[in-house]
Amino acid sequence: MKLEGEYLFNGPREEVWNIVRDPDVLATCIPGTQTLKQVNENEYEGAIGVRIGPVNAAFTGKLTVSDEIPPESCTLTAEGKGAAGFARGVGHVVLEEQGSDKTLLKYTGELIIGGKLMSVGQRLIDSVGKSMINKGFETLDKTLATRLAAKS
Amino acid sequence: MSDLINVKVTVNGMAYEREVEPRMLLVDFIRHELGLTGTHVGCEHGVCGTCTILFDGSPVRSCLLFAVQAVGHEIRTIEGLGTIDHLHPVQEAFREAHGAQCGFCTPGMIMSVLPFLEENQDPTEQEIREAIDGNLCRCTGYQHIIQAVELASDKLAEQRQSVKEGR
Amino acid sequence: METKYFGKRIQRNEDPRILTGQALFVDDVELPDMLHATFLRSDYPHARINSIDISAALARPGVIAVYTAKDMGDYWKPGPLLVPAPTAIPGVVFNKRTQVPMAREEIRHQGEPIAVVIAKSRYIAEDALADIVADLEPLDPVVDVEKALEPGSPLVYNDLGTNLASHVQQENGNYAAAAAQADVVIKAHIVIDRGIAGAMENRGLVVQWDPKSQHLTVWATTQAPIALRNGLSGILGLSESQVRVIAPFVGGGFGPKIMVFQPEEVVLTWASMKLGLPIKYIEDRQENFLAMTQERNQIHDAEIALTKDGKILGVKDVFVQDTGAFNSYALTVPLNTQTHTTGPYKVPNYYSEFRVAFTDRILVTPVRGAGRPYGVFVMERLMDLAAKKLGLDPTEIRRRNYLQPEEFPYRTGIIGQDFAKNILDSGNYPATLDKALEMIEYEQFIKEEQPKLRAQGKHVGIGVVTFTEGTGVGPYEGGRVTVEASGKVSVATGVGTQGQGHYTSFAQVVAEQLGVPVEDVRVVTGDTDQFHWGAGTFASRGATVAGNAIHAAASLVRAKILKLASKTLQVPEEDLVLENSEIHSATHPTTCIPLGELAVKANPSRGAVEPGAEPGLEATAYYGPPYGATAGGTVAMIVEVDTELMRVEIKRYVIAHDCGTVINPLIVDGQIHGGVSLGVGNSFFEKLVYDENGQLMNGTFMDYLIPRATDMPYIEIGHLSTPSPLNPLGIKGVGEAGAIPTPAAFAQAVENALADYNLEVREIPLSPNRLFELLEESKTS
Amino acid sequence: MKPASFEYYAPTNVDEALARLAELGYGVKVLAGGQSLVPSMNFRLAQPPALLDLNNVQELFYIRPTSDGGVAIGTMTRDSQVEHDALIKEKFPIIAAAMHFMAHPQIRNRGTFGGAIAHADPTAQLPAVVLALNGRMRIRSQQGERWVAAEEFFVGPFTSVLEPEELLVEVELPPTPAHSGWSYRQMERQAGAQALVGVAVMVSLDEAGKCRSARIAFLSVGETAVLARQAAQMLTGQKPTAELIHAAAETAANVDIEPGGDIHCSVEYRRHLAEVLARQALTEAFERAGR
Repeated sequence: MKLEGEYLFNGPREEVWNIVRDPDVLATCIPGTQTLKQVNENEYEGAIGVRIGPVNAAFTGKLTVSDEIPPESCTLTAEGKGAAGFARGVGHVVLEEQGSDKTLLKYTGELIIGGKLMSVGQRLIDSVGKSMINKGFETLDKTLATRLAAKS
Repeated sequence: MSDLINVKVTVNGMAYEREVEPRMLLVDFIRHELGLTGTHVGCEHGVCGTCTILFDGSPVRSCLLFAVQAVGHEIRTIEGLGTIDHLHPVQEAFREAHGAQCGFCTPGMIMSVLPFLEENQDPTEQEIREAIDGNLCRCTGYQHIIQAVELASDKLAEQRQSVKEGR
Repeated sequence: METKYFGKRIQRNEDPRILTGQALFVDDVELPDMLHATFLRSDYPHARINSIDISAALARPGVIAVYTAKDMGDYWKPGPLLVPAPTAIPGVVFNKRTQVPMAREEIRHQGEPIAVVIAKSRYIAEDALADIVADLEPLDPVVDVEKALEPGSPLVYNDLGTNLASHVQQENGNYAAAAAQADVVIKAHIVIDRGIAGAMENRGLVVQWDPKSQHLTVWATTQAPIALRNGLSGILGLSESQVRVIAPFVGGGFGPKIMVFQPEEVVLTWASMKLGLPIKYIEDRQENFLAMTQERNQIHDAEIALTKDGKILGVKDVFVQDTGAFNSYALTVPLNTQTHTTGPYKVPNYYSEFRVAFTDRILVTPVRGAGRPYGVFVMERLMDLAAKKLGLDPTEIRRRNYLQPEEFPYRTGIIGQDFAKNILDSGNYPATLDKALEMIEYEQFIKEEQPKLRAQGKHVGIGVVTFTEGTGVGPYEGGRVTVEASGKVSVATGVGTQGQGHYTSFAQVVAEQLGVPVEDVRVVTGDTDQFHWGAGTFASRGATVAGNAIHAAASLVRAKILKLASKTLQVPEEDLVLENSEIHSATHPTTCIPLGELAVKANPSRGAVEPGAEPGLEATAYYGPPYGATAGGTVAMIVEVDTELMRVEIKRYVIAHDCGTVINPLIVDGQIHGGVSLGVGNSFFEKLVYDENGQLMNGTFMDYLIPRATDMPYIEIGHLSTPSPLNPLGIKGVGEAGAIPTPAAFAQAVENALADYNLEVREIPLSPNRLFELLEESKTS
Repeated sequence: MKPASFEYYAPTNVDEALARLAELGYGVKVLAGGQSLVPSMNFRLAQPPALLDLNNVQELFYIRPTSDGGVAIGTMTRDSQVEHDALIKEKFPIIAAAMHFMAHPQIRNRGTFGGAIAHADPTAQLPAVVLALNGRMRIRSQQGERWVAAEEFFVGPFTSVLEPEELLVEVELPPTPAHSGWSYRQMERQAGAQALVGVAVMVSLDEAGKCRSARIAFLSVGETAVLARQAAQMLTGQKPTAELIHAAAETAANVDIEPGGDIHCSVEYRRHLAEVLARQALTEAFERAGR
């Protein structure tokens, strides 16, 4: 499944970069509970509980950050698996400055979903996926606002 | 594992009492705890209808209820109708019209038909199709089932008539 | 022939048990101390197994055992080939790869088992699945059947060096020469997708090893109990007499339940012997989508060569067939396609070639229709394209090409699933067309009704398709008929029953011979302790092959009855009448003896018998046809298409069917109805959708639809009877009839309804979404 | 396909239920009819540690007229009861019409009205119908009670504004104005199967025969049930001519919604269906309003 989209953040690129590059913050985007720990400079491992309506799926997995060009772009690779199936996603993220206080995040990627999530939940993946991505960005934007507010 | 819960329930007019885990599906309870294996399991996601039973008189999927939810309720299953020697009129009609092939969907089908024929005593073909639409059958193409329901409706009408005439 | 029971619409003997919930299905078997099994199945279609850690699962309370392939030691080996490769076909390529009990080093399809959990309840067993830690390394999957055969494709079997499982070429006449002389040659690219059998009862198994008697009992939802018994005893190193397989009431078969030595059967019989306790395994619906064998996925490039007046000169069909990760069932499906393509037509030159590819998907085995519908679909689509091109009425072009009744037996020259050159034994195809057209009022529809409705803006169309159904193939079946002291009769045969009414139709055959009521004939099918020779229920052969064997046995018993009664009553055999469970003299009806009493006389408990005498009124007989009997028919269907919403409704459905002599018309009608419903499912819905990574995307009844009552048209059946000259009863099979022509007729009717759009349906199923795409394409082209 | 273990609580009144929710929060899942929840538990996609079964809470089973002429539906009222209720049929025939498409009678005999709303399935009929009817939800917790309009209630797929300690106790439907018309239309692959697209329409006319109000709510076209606001705006204050209805349907399908695709229905087909269904439903609703 191809992923593509963009989101306009209300903050300067450096700040947006810091947020995107912070897995602890990234983890808050996923509805549910998360524990992520850093295993080396660019790799994080942990458990994620995704909660969507009645569905609560526990995954263990890892997140890798590569091809970093701060504060412009990076590649995020996430892998998780659990009893409900597995997901593997690779996303390339580009941050573009839009004036001094806005940043456009563009992403392209590929998502593979397998197991029960797919065989049972296929028809919901599109709407749930879109919703998760949008809500995730909103959460990031809120965190950004909090950080910016704290700084000023 | 969570604690066992006492389940007292009436099935086909008989009182039963068992201790079960809350997660036990009602259909498993009926089949394996009570030994009433006429109710079948086909999909366990509420789509096929083979596990249809009457719950306080209404047809429901027994794969989508927990046994603990049946406490104090009345259940009717296929075993609560006629016997091999004395079939219920709906069962008779299914036999005469060849409404069953492999017989796996049949008990659920009959449990859907039963209350339907009480509400609708002279159904059209389309009404029958809609009434059994929640029960999948892979053998019959439904045609003989529909004819069986039509026949059952006639049989029940005769029965009502003879009751009325005090025969 | 005047008959009392044979050929009559008789109520079924098995129904009282079924209708009261007393019929025993496999999941109804309860044994003391019975354990429950479930399997951990791979989410990946192709992966390497690095390690499997079962320790946490074993530690869970209530879990008795957890096994992986490694635990099975030498017992782990690929299963036998169930159907031999068709070596009779010159030049056939067949690379054998059969199913394994559980994946050991490499996983080759999603749903392949990698571990089994045996626990005190199914609930606990499923809990333990989440405890197993499997380190699986995903490999590139082979998903697309065409790409599988391209160079550079990932391989399902590295050691094979190719994904080519088979290659078969057959030719009758010379197609190339015929095409060179043709006035028109029409080509079509046709796609047939994958579907499930979808019996309402999933697979099930109860295995019980009794260490004291050293005896294994297996209750299985199988269509082939004897094959399963023989195979399991071989695999387990037991004598066949130590193994009893019982196929009790089986909730629908439709093909995949013929597939034996599936992983579950092999693993659990082994586990039961190891543990000394009975084990139950009931496949759930999710597993049924991921692990039960499936059918189809063929891609055809076909062409037809004709004269300008519509006479067929030749047909060429080149197709690829997906066999999935294994080919245990050899080539039955593509061979059926190959033999049924030319169907009821005289095709002097026919070239057919197929390549079978391994993919990382579930094994393909026959499903009701078993390859036949796709041959028919290809041919009928070609005929429709030809009719359009030549400006002929679709029924007219068919009429010009039918085999005529006097041309039988007709040799097609193509080798089929029974490895013999195909012979059509008998038939009358023009009569089935006439009957179907009369029933659907064809002339009236196309001349009056359709123009009228079209003028109202309605898109209505008609499709008419003739088909053949090769049925009742060998090798053989047998039956034993015994008159009991009660005067009742018991019959045993080796085939299994999954709803076809064998308990009744076989009883009718016997009742007719022995003059007893049908309900006094108790038929046992599918119990290897009752009868232990036979092949199984498949290819619409139960009634034809086992029915004739039972008929033969009943005839032998009748002869014994007559002989003994003649002696006992002192009446010549010619004067004896068997009726109402007694034997009496026709001229002096009071001179009589009840059948039960005669049976007692035939089994004396003291004294001497004549040399060579056999006890009892019993006989066993076998029947094996020289080749299969070919049934046939014509379907006519009227549809209406809502071109806004893309809803298609079947307004009328007519089938004129010829399956020779009919034992029980009620049951035959039911078989046709059921076949039609699968055909309707295949026309509208039934397609397993995989993404490019080999992940199944519609593994539930919410997404994979099968027909419901409101999807089905009222089916009007017209019966014709051209008895088969091959067997004494003149029977032909009927099990797959409805499934075979329906998709082809549907495609033709939809095209006809959408004549304004000039669109071509070259695939099944035709979902609303796909119809929308086709209509959009036709608007832009 | 057997569910994982859970603790089971079966309160007999709302206060008891709210106390349990306050205590367990995300650790408990409310079980209403269970016709969506139990399948996901059988698939083990849902494994709630505890279930709070409302089936014994008698005070949540009711359909009653409200003082303003509307109707209040207790959250546990069975779908089939709503479907066949005389008051509902009289005041909100659209509900019975839409319910006909909801799975099958056996499911509706157990499924509940409030359960379907709280489940917030973007492909379900009732959220869209309640949105078209401008319903509002009564939500209770131990902290008290709040009311949320349908437009604010659904926030994402299977996600509503309900906090873990809150319970949806009632759905209230305001009366429809005079000269109202309704229509429910959908396309599905098979009766009882998920709608590829569905639309619930409520319109009303003024004395001059102009559109006073229009609410067009889609299902299966996005993350929640969606109101086609621009299309409604185009109609409001105008005479609902065939041309205007056409244009509004086109706007609804191409501007108001942002549908996704799945294996059963591409984005293009969804938009096409949305337009056709909106046109048919608007036409029918205005016809009914004019009668």
